[in-house]
Amino acid sequence: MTDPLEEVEEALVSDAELLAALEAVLLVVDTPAPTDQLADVLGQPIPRVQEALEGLAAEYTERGRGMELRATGEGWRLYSRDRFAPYVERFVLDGQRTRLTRAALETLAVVAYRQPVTRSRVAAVRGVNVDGVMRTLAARGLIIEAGTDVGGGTLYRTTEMFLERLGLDSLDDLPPIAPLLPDVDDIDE
Amino acid sequence: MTDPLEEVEEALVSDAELLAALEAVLLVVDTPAPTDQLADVLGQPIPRVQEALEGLAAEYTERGRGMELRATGEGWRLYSRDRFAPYVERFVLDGQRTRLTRAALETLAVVAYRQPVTRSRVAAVRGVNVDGVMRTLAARGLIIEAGTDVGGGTLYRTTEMFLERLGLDSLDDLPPIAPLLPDVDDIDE
Amino acid sequence: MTLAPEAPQAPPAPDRVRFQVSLHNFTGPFDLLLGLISRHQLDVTEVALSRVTDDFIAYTAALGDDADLEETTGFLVVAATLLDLKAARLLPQAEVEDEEDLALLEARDVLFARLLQYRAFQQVAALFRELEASARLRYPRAVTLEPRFAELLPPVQLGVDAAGFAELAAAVFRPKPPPTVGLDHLHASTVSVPEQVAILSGRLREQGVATFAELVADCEHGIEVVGRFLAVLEMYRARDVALDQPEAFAELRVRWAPGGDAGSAGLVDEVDEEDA
Repeated sequence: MTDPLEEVEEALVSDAELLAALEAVLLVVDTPAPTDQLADVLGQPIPRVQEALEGLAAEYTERGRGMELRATGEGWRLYSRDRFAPYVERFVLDGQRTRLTRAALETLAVVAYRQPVTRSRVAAVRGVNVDGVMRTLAARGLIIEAGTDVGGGTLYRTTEMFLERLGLDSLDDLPPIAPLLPDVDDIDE
Repeated sequence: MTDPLEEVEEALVSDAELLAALEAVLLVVDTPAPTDQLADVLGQPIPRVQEALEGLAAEYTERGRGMELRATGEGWRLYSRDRFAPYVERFVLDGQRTRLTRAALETLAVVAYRQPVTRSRVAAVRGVNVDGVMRTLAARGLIIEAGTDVGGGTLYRTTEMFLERLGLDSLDDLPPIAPLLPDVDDIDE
Repeated sequence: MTLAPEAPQAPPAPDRVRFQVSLHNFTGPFDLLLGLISRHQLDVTEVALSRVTDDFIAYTAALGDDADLEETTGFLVVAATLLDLKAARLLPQAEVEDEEDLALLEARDVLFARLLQYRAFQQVAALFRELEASARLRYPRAVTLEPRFAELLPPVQLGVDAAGFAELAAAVFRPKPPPTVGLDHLHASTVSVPEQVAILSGRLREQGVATFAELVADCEHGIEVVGRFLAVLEMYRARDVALDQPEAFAELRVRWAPGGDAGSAGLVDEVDEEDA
């Protein structure tokens, strides 16, 4: 069986396809991605990808698109164009963003009682993909990265702000859930 | 002092500016945004925004851009274009997403159609011990414990993540197994 | 699925080593058997089993010390069934369908049924593979807010206190009830067939003969009647009783008649397996 990636990589000989592929990847970039990482993902030489990135950024600006592609010290990421910031602000404040959703609270609960814990472990307990929710929790300052486990997965723990929000001095003050749940440790072994 | 928002809203009389403003807002959308919410944020009539969204989606497709704008039941959201999935996957998963083995898939199939089901029942169908495979599936969040049967055996069911992974909305979307399997339920009663 | 390049129609001994290698392509006896059937291009619903028996036995023999006890046992059970079936086909057909014939037919049907079931789930698994491959082609944008927008957000509220948070956590960790109709109200008792055999043996030894209706007169639940019926079948199989039923749906009379060697307990085994 041929590798599907090889097939599409050949398609990137066209500059237009390379730009589109870059755009697809940039859409899911959260923390700025360095050029070499993007080049690696696309299977293309770094200089070619660097040039494509610069071309894409220029194109967005020339055409007055709603997004900007900017490089910071760490790498490339898509941003909303400055000019439209007032709309974006309104959108951001419009939603029910002050209170956490039920899904976010449940995910936070798993992190709180299992910390330090990897994202995949949290996902296993919750039975759903938690990537987006974990990012939100991190962005809201409730959880933070805390090293890696033996398998190389990023570990997360709750923050001081989390304790503050619950009115607790330390994690030891978290009410035990064992009485509510006799066999808690068996659940995901 | 004039409201900066009013100033820019006037700018949205141009269709091109409306599209760009929409694009800027869509960039921070992380759960599908309904048309009326977007119209509200942009201070424009819903039909005009609806039309703009459809226009933007069509434009992305016609120009073969790396992103797609799609409407689900709940609203609009940006996605990477399906054609570039291999690159996006490589970036997002960083090789973390391993393919399920055949044994894992077969075990998952039995759980999916027989849930809630005990491990020994699954083993009976497959004719082999499934303890290790079931543990792996649970660790990956594809199945989860679901109480015990009358005999005290732990029951398992599939999770949301299982549906997500297969691209199904609900268990009802699972293809019917009856045509493949006459009288399956009589076999190991 | 990959198989050894040549079918083992050649003398099995020199092929031993290759068998051992091939074995790891199979995840169990049903898998192996299906593989052999498809290699001989036989339909699983035809009487294909005697033709693949030799291959199967050869594979099983090659399992050797590689497999653990449970795995080997699984292969051996199927191998024994296959040998039984093949032997039955080689012997001249008897006119009378005695119990052993029936048992063989039953064994074959169960094996076919299990194979069909296994094949159905294999097909579903292949379908899952396709679904999985086509499912996630579009990745949604879900990134953290730029700091300039994130700063605008009011402080996050959890909306619960510490006790409420613990309650919520417990709810998350508690196994979810399966989405089924509760059956608890129907019956609580579990019925063991060996137990019922003991009860019936005691009574029949005293009374000599009884109708089935008399034997179940004291049962409170339907499940006990079922258990007692299974017990009667089991005792019949063990040749502890004789059954008399002039015609279908007529009254069934059970007579205490310990005769044959009271050995086989296959039925009991199966029931136990289901309880495990």
